[in-house]
Amino acid sequence: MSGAEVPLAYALVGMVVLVRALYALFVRPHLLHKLVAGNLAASGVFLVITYAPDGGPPDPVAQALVLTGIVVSVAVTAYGAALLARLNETSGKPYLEHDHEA
Amino acid sequence: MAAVSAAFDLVLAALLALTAWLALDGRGLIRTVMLALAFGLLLTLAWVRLGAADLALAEAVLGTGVTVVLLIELLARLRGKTRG
Amino acid sequence: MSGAVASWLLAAPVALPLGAGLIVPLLRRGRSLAALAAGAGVVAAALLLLAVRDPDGAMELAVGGWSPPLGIRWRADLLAITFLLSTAVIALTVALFAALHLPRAEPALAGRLWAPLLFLWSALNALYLSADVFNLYVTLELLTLAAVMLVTLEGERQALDGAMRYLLVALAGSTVYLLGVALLYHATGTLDLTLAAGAVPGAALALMTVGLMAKGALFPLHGWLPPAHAAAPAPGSALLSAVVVKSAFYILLRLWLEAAPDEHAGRMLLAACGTGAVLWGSLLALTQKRLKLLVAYSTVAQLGYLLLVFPLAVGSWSGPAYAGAVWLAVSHGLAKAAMFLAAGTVMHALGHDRIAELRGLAHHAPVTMLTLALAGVTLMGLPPSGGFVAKWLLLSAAFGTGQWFWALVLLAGGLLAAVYTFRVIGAGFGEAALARVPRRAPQWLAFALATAALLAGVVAELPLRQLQEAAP
Amino acid sequence: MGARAVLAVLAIALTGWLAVHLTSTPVAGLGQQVDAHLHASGVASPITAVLLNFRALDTLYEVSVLAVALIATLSLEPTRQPRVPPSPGPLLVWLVPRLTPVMLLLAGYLWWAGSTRPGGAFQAGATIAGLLLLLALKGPDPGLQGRGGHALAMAGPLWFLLVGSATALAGSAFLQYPDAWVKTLILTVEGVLTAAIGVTLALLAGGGRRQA
Repeated sequence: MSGAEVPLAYALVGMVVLVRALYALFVRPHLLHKLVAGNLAASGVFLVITYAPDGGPPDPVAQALVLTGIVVSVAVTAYGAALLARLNETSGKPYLEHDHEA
Repeated sequence: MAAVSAAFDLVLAALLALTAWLALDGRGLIRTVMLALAFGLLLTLAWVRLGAADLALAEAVLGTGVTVVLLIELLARLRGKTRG
Repeated sequence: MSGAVASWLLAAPVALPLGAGLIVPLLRRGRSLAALAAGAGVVAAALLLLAVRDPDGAMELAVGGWSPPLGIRWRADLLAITFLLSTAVIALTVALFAALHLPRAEPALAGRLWAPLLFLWSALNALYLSADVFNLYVTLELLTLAAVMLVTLEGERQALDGAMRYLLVALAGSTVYLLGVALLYHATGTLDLTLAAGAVPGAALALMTVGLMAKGALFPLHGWLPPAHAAAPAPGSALLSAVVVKSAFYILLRLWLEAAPDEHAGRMLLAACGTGAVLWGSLLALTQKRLKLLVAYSTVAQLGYLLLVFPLAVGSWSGPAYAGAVWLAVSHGLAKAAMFLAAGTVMHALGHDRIAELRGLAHHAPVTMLTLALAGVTLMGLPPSGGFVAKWLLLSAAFGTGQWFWALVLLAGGLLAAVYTFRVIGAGFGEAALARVPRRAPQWLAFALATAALLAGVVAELPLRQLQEAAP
Repeated sequence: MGARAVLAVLAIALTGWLAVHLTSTPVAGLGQQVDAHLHASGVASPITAVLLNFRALDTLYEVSVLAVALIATLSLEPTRQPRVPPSPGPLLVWLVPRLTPVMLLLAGYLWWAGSTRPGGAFQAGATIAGLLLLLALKGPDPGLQGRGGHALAMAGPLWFLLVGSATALAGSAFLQYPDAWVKTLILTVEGVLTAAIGVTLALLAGGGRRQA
């Protein structure tokens, strides 16, 4: 096994996680599941960003992008959690309302 | 040695996919949060294996630490308890 | 042009509202003054950028002194300046409206609007200037958070629900966009749009496009827009519908016409989505019972026209389609901001916005009714409005390139817009007392925006010629 | 089951398609560019050089995203009566005072280390946040919910923005540190960011709800 397969395995897993998470983001009704799905989807992309075809460590720019992405992801999750809690307190349920056009 | 190392990586990669998969099967909130925690710890390990120490550190404290604290806090709030 | 001046002029539209946005939440009083001062600074900078523009090349700045591919590049070409300036005009008017309208109509919100408004503005300006796909991702995240916060301000269930829906779709959209960025980086070794030009892989382009369509509420990913835009307070709805959703279109324009000029396969698909948006959005606008929802669905429809530019501009940037689409974005922004501000006045005056019960408005709030009518003229695309000139250019591009079927979409959309506009106007006549008599001054601000949208057709000749000449 | 099978096949196809794209045209990233300019960046760690210098604009916006998330979160909270925190257990009472200097040292190390090796403002800030949360659990509350705490949270992006704007006013590009000052400026920006990120994260992770 040469060096490049290992990073590729992680990148592929990243894509699998992303696809799985986006699917869950749309089909799971509970908003906490949706939030976690959004968070894991981002992690999946991070594994793709850091893919290094030469098998070495990810290049520093890719690492910096992921660091930025992690912080952004935490910020969005934090706000999403607060919004979900408020929505739950206001409407009494942790789900989205489904008929808006009425 | 190289083969062992590669096998470790493959197992780790598979575990990452597995925890993400189970975390999102929609079977329970606590289960999801705990599996998200497990995913974060595995991801931290993955960054170490990939030679990205900065990312491992950031994933451990931010991506996993802060996020899981947020999620647990949220769980408590969804149950109608406001924790002190 | 000295480098220092370029540095100030490009930094001011980003730094002024960002700094004000960070300071404003800490202030006990004078929030609106601080916000308006920062806004005035942005307008001045945008005007100066236009004034000192060099027709032979865009003003550029390597941020931090590092040129791409290592660093991030800002560039103010005519496209960026047009969006900067029209956003500045709309945002400053909306801010003035908010300063005059909110303290009386919704005192609880008056102080809380400024921070998200300023962050939103800074993020928009950074987005217009940036030529770096990852930097665009970060600005989009800031934009989204500020926009979602605007939606939540009313605090009731519908607002929180609409905000949550918006947040989740935007989250999915930015993740998909980011995957596109990753593929682009791996395939080209750069994040700069111009350096990557011509080498953008199809998968990266497709992913970034889909992500942006979700963020920009482009059909069929538009479902989150109406509940969110209708739930925000009037100044928030105005900004969201007039400029925020168009930021995604702006990046799409850069991507497809600048970074991937030879990619033709997807262009028809984009225009097909646009067609769906025009027809579906207009039909749903027709069936709405509430004014704000009607206006929001009309945004879904109007965004659809913009997508027609992709097949129509094939082969030549400098053709009429590009200028037409940019001008449509500008005119629609002015008209839509006017409409949502007017809808805010309606809500205040009647205590509701049910279209069937608008009676009395024409008599007691004639300026607001006139605003809705004038803005409707732009949406329909009747002369002399900016919408007319823009659609005319798109039509001539459709016939000029032998793609007459897109012309049908333009015409059908205009007819449907006429029907839903007249529905609103017609409902306002008749005698009935209002719950509250609205103040005059904010109504005139909305009227000014609607008039500007109308005049955008009269003064269009010079900017349209320059847009075509300066096409990237 | 049929629909799920179709979806699964689609997902596999999508993943495969992306993987082919990822591997078909591998181009070297910007690693060499970073190495070539590292000496002029003021720091020895390539990642810190990218974050605080080469792509400082991203980082300025990223900390602004955190600030907006905080402002937006606080704006959601209805005003509540102050609550008395539960009495802390003996373990917390014993542990927290002893842990405090250790965590402060760790944060300081991470901040300082960021210029040469893994670490930096974000990791250090998260450590500070953990410390603040522990202090709040043990009580008395560190009292970040007032304007002082909010000001501290905003101070990070504000100071960063101020430094960037000052360079523009001095005649360089926005965020272009003068050569003589580059190391000092990056360290101060990281220092202020560490404190601000710590406070922001602590407020986001529950501190905001423990408020008056």
